Amino acid sequence: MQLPVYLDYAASTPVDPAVLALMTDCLARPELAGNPAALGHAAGRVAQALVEKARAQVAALINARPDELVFTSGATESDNLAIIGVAQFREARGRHLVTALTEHKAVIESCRHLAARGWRITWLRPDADGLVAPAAVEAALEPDTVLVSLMQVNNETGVIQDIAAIGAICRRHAVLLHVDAAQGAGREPIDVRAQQIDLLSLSAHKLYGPKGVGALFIDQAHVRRVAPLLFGGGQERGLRPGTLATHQIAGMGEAFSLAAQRLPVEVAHTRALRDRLWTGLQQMPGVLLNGHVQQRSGHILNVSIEGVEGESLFYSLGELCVASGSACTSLANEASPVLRALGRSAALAQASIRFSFGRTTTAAEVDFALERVAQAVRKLRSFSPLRVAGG
Amino acid sequence: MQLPVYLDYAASTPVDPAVLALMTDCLARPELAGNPAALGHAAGRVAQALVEKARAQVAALINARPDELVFTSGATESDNLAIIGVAQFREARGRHLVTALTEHKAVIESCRHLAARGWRITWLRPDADGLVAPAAVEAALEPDTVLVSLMQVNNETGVIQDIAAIGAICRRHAVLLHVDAAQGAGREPIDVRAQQIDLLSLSAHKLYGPKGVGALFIDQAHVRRVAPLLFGGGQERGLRPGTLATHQIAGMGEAFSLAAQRLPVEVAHTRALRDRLWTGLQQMPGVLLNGHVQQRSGHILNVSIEGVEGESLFYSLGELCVASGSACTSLANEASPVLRALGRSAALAQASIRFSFGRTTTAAEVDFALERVAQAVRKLRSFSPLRVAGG
Amino acid sequence: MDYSSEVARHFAAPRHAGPLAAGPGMAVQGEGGSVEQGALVRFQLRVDAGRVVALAWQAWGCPHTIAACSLAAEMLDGRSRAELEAFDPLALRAPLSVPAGKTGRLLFIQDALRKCLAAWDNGGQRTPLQEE
Amino acid sequence: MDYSSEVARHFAAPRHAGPLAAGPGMAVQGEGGSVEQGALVRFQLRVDAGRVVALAWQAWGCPHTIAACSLAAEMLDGRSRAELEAFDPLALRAPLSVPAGKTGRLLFIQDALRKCLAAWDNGGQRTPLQEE
Ligand SMILES: Cc1ncc(COP(=O)(O)O)c(C=O)c1O
Ligand SMILES: Cc1ncc(COP(=O)(O)O)c(C=O)c1O
Repeated sequence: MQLPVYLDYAASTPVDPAVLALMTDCLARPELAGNPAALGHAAGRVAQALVEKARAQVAALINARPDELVFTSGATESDNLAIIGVAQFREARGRHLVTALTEHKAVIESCRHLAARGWRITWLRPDADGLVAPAAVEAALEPDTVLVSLMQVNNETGVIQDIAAIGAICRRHAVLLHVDAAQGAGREPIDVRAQQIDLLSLSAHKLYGPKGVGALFIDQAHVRRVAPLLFGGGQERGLRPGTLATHQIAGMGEAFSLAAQRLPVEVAHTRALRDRLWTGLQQMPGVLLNGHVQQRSGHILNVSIEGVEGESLFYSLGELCVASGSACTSLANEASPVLRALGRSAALAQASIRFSFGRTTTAAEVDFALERVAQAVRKLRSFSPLRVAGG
Repeated sequence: MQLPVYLDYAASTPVDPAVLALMTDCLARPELAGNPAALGHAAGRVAQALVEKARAQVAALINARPDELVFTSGATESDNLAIIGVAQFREARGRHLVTALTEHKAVIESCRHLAARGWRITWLRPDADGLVAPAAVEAALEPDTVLVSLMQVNNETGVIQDIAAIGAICRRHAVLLHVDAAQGAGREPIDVRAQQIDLLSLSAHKLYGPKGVGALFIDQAHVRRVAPLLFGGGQERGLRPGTLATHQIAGMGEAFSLAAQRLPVEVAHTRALRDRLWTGLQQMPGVLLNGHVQQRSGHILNVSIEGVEGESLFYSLGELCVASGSACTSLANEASPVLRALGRSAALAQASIRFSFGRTTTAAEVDFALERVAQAVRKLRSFSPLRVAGG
Repeated sequence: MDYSSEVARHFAAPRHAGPLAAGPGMAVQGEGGSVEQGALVRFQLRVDAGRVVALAWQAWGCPHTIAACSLAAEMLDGRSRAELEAFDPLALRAPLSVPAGKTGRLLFIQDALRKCLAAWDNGGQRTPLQEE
Repeated sequence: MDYSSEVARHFAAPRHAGPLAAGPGMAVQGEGGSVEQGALVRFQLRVDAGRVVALAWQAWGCPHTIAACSLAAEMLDGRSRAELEAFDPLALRAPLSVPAGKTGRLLFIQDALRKCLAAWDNGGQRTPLQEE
């Protein structure tokens, strides 16, 4: 087992060897040096064919048409393009959006940007399990609502929203639905048709593809009704200019194609690991599960630990690459707002650990993590002035 | 000699083998799978160190400080961030910008976007050689001008603007200067201090680095005075959120470091090839140089050919990867606006060829191109109803 | 821009291209289009005893225009006046897969041929055409 | 967040950590900070003949807080009442490289020690402290 043990697949995944081989090939072949927009010559056409193949591969995973996908630099940009682009295009129709407090920062901050420019945002608070009730979405709609943005799988807790129910409500009210599926795509089934999704954000590096490339699905009915955020050479039908990064896009396509093939195996694999870890952690007193016990993705397990302080807990786990809700360890300045929105105290939000699993995670790694966490908690509690029920 | 002969280095360059090796290494090492923002754990810190090394390498080429660089998805995004970001931040101070008709589309379209929102744009027309007179820039400044955006090296003609003179004028009038150096950096010397540049756009794939990554230099005095275009997790000091693409950024850093070392050799190499081709082409009648005869970069040669039609000319050159001013061969819908701005007729703008050279171009390839062009022109003129003086 | 293999074939080896060589019979010529319109074509015919006995074209235009001139010339060589008059350049669309946006250029060929016909009817010129 | 090697050393093997064991002398205790304030520390001293004969601490806090408790305990073991009173927890800053934003947490140690001193002066409790 290689140390540190990487259990941060929700932050980023290693590139799949098949993806790497394809990317290296793209980068190494001089005949692929062409700009995919230079259709006048051979090098440009070869590059463009690779891009179009990838577009079809990505589309297939979510049951979209290839021409409904716009390549971007990642899910952050996709979220921004979906939310700000739709809001700006539909400005005259209405300036109200609905989202949730537990969305990713790319969604939250895009909405805040619009709020500063006069849009009204309804921030839904999920229940203590992290679920947003479809009825709450419906109740939040107003005559001038133009967009609902809710994620498929939450990046901190793994909670899965009932997108199909929310999609049906939005369609009924003629309000567009944007879904951030950066965490969910390829890890949980998603189908833009069946779930009636109008816009959907994707990122390659959460799915064994390269960092720095993503895509936005826009339903064909709306693809010309999104205002671009960047302006230039007209690539991606003017929605996203800039030289297309052939190797990145080809890598994303390959990664998504593999993910589609492996989905059932992947789900079973990560769920087994997650349940193994959760069973083990429950042997300790004062370990609380963050997020709904059933309705969550197999690749994430998020727990809060009573009686220990977050930064020290995280510091004790130096042999594990995990994410923490603690302030000092990431770019954020406060305890996880997602866990706070679920009703956790600041102390418990900080004393949280997000374990996330992937294709190459083994049971031995999970057992090692379990042992290290138990050790750390035992030690920190041995001199903690706080009492833990059952401890 | 491999066919087709690639003479489109201004559109994109093949990735340098050393850059490729580093990128492959980044992608293949699972310990680098970490998200560079996940500073709490080892994988994140290793990734972050690679990013910071690259930042210093890129900064060194333009004589900037590493903390003055923001990584982006390419020069298109850098141009947008510079122009729209500065305009939005300084909105209260003034809504007037100065640029030129011969800028890259990323600059033109960013300015048009602002124009549609009420900003005034002065579009400078260069002289017939493609040069924008510094005095014309000074004359265009108004009390509420907030930004001048002019490129270093033109992507179609290779013409080099007198950035130092323009920089001095802007500094004297306290107007910010943005320079699109996507074509120039690493091909012609550039120094943000000596030339008094406030913002500068860079792209990796024009300099033997990967497509899909670029940077924006923002002088330390202004780095907090640019409004971001994308919103999210606060990366790049909030100016450009989204997971940093470690392998892309590391590749860009390596490419820029190599470019700095090789600059003098590169300049000599491309100039020699360019002059060889130009000397050869001049043996034919009716071949016109586009752009200033002296003040231009070694890597581009742009000519218009009398008496032949652009699309047929370009179609005849199937064994060459070159760029053309012709309508049907690229994403553009009209004859090159850059050549039109230099006063070329539509027909001559279309019957133009941009040859661009790079590190791996050989004299044999240039001779092959020359022969193919001469052949094509001879043939097309043999049944052209138009007469060519001296033909 | 995609070019059909027929376009490629004619472009590679255009038939009857270039100025019309001197020879017997009456020479007529006509032009259509202009540089401003994106294509300029000129047809030159040598006619004798009510038939086209030789013909040639010159063109400044895109590969489709050049291929269309070449194919038209091939089709019209040796034809009677009536056949020339009945010739519809739009018939070149299908064999060459001319895209919709470019069908206007076929009409330039028609214009040039009509002018040839008019010159034919007017007696043309009996001296050889000046070599270009 | 960077941690100095001194912090790492104390965190790995904290001295005098945990509840104070039963023993001779007078036991006193004091607390500083709170969970809401980001750290809670408790010091327990056993004093005899004007000296600290044993001491222990408990803490809920960041690695700097824990290392500071450990280092403070090490420094105060066996000291006189006057030395305890003169002890300045800000002196822990330099050896542990405590970042500026966290110096407030050292004051929690001061608060806890002051409460110990007050209890010492008030006669403390003669029975052993209840084991936690
Ligand atoms: C749910 C969610 N949305 C958006 C993002 C942003 O993705 P990217 O890093 O590709 O910009 C992430 C990951 O960071 C995520 O987990
Ligand atoms: C001068 C100039 N600016 C900007 C760009 C856009 O660069 P990128 O493809 O990295 O977005 C290019 C190249 O296409 C360019 O030549």
